[in-house]
Amino acid sequence: MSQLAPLAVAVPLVVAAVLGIGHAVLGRIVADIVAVLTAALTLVMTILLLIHVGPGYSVYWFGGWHPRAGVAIGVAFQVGAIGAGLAAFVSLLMVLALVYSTRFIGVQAPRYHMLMLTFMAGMVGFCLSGDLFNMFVLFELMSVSAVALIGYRIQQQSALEGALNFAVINMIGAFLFLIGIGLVYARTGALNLAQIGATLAHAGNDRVIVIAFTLIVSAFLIKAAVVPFHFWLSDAYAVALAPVCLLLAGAMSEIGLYGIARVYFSAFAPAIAPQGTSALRTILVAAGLITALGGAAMALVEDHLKRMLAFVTISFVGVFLFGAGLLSEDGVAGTSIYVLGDGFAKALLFACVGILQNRLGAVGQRRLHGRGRPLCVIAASFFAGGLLISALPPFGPFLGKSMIDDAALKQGLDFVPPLLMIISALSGAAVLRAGARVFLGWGESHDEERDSADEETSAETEQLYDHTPAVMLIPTIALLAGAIGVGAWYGMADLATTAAHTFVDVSAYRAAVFGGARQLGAASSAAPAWFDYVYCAGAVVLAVLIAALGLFSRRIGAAAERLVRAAHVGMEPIRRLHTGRVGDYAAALALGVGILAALMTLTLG
Amino acid sequence: MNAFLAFVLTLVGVVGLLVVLTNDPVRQTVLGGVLSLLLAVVFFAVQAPDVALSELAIGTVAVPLMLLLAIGKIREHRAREEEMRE
Amino acid sequence: MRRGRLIVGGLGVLLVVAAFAWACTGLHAFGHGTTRYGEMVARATVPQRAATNAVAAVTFDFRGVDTLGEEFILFIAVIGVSILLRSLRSETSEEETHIAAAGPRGSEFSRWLAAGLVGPVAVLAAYIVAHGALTPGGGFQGGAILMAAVAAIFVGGEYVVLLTIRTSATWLDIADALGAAGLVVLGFGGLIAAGTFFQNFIDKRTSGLLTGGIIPLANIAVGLEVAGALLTVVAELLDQRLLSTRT
Amino acid sequence: MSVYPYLIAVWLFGVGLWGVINSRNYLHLIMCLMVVQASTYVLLLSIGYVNHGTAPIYQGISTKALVVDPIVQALTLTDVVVEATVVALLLGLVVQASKRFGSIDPDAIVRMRD
Repeated sequence: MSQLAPLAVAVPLVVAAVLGIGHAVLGRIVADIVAVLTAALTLVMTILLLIHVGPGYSVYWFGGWHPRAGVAIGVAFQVGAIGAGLAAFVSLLMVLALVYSTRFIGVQAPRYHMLMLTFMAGMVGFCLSGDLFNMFVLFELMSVSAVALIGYRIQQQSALEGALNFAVINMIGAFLFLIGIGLVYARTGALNLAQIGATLAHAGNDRVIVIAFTLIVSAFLIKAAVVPFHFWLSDAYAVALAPVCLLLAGAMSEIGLYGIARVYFSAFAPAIAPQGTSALRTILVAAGLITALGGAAMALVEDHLKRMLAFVTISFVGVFLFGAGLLSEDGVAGTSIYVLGDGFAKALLFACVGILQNRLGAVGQRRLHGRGRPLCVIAASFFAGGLLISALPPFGPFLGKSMIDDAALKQGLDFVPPLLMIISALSGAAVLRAGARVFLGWGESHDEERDSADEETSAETEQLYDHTPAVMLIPTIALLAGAIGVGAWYGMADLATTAAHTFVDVSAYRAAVFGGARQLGAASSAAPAWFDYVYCAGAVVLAVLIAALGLFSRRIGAAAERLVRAAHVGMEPIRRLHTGRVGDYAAALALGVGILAALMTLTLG
Repeated sequence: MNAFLAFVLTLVGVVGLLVVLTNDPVRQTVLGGVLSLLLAVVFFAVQAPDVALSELAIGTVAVPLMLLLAIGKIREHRAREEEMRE
Repeated sequence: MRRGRLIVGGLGVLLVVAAFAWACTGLHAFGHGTTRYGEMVARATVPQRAATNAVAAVTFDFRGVDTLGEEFILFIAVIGVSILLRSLRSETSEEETHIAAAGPRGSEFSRWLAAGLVGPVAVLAAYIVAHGALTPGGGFQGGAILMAAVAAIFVGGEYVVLLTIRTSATWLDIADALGAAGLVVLGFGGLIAAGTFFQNFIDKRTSGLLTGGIIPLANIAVGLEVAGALLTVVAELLDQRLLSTRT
Repeated sequence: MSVYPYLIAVWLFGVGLWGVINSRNYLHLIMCLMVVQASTYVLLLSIGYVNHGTAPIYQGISTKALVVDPIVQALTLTDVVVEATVVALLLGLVVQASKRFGSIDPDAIVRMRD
């Protein structure tokens, strides 16, 4: 069973290489079938791995290099339930994305499939790896595949720009990561997370460790697209193919956050906790809330559907950073449930937009105004997605959100549940309003605002379908089922709490790696309380109200109109910051890392 | 640390700055090659012959070659565009 | 706009550099970089792997999976370059006429010089790859040097290039993919023969070049991969028109 | 002087990052990224250096000899190859951009936004 961990990474890689050897003779159909089957096999392996891991850890030493005299000399995959679960989620999204893309015209077989498979291998491996440098390598594998996938539509200037921005910013992130690794290695002489933790438990904290931690966290924040490292994201998501967006939005950002939690709880916690915990928590929570609020507000003023969803994604990254940044067991548990439920919902929305693009040849809300009326199933899925991301009880995102609310209340952050309610209401409103415009033709069609006449709105397939292919519809429905299903079963919450219990327990982790196994019990979580229902239902109602305000401000009255206009004017300076120029983004990145370093040094050093 | 290593490291710092300050792509590529060469010397000096060899092969041959080819391509595109305009 | 960027960026760079420098002053003094991990690995190289190059042992044995991942980074980056530099169908005809107009280029002398250099450099590359487990060098270095040799022909005479790359581009891709596949297959070999992925499953104590078990084989795979990958990139950049004939 | 090599790494990182921010040409930007990457090589190798140590290659030296750290060298080796991939990918994007849109200035881009 334990062989599953390396195989989940090696099998997609070997298939990608074999597709490369046969690229001259392989047809599109063969590549499609092979890629879907490989992703499905990876899914099966990761699920089996998840079951095998249970509440503990499964450690796999590559090359048979077990630790000697307490020193890890090889590379290990150290698989916990959260890592395996995230890996399984990634593989599931990949299966759906590959099925979804079988009818895409302009997909170059088998190169596209090779890129998708290595992208998956990188993400899955990153979730499983327990070695800092190995994480770096897989992180790079993920980035490099993503660059090519984002720049895929080379005939569009925006695609090349999006890919360049993504590449440059993420490469800087990779260098920060590497410098962090160098500093950690200089201080601890270790690359294995558990060993770093063990060494730091004796050596304690110092400035080298604080800066190293800052740099590594910055690299992950860049990948996760937390403000002010988020600029690349909207450019990249706006141009990537819909099936690629499914993965980017559903999983890649979350993987960055997983990286932060993983390195903190497995390696750095012994040095930082307990004196530094509250300071670090404050930093992460604040960054999370700013990101969540900013992303949601930007989503409301975006016309371009994919860009709007990109900002919704940023908003939720902020919420997840908040949840994980509570640095507590229930925060991690809630976040992992929320990531699943919300990941399905966001992927669902991107799948709907991809179908719209292929049917109607546009992604601007105003250009699509009312043209989506005939697409009943897509409309229903899109509205369901909008309600789900505003945390409609009792489905997937609701469960996660209520767990995060509870975790925040436990830490005395009383202002958080109402704030999160407003944030999810804003995101939900953006989606619902877009849906009402596109599918129902509500609101003004072409007002004095700019026409979204950009090239990004052209169809991905160069020709339009007059009906939705089943291979696109089925994954969409599956994503909807997933988003609903995650919350429908409360056993999920207990599983996540058990997994999180292990995840945050650094000594259990060390014991699993270096022997001296400890018994890990199951943990359970409290069912959502009445006020969770109130907050989440409130978010849904608020979302509908804000959407209506946006749609019918003219009919409601002058006051409403003025309010909407003021909101747009108020957001304009922030919108202007998203210039699409890589130099601006790099400047924001530098300042972000600098401020983070200053804060960490002052509070943790 | 001996004086030689300190000297070469200083040169690396200076050439690194020059690479950033140079605007002409061809001259910059050449300076990039010089930087790699100096880095290779540093790597030999800190007893890393494997890395030094890699840096020599990749930093002074492969990467400049790619860059020069790309510069050529880009100039070709620019020339063709100007042709079209006339 | 630009001034704002320079102020923000300048401040940011100053802060980051200050933090980084501050961390560096807390590091051990230069020249005292001994770690138990490094020492154990260095000590284990000769007795356990019969190899003399500890760096090669780390790269291909102790931490072989890192190299596997990194080979795939190279592999997929080249696939990415091919994707990004592809010509679209509508452009093909225009490109073809452009090729015809280009004709042969490069002087006779440079072509002969390049061709003459290839043989010795290729032998040197093969030597470096083969001795990777013993002396400095190995797959990365040898592959890159081999690439340099072949690239010399490419650049030496563009005429030759047009003839050779048309037929060899596919083979370059395949060499690249074979190298990448070779390394995973070695990993699977360890799994099947010794029970752990990437376990060194070949007898290490054979004398001569075969010392070190899988290390020489991994070096060959990496050499193939690096040479194939870099040459593909050079070929793509040299003449992206060629792509249209392959898709 | 005992931290001089580390400070060179810091310097390279700083000037390279500044160059990326200040760049008016994608080719220039790629070279600046390479300067940033050079910083990582210098840092990693300096960390593993041991005074009077030899290269970790046991040919003609005793297996008990003092050697420098092979781990950081292996990491740097990986890093050097990553450099080639980064350059290749970015050049692919830049060449395609210049072919289609005739500009390689990140700031000259006239962005058509909704």
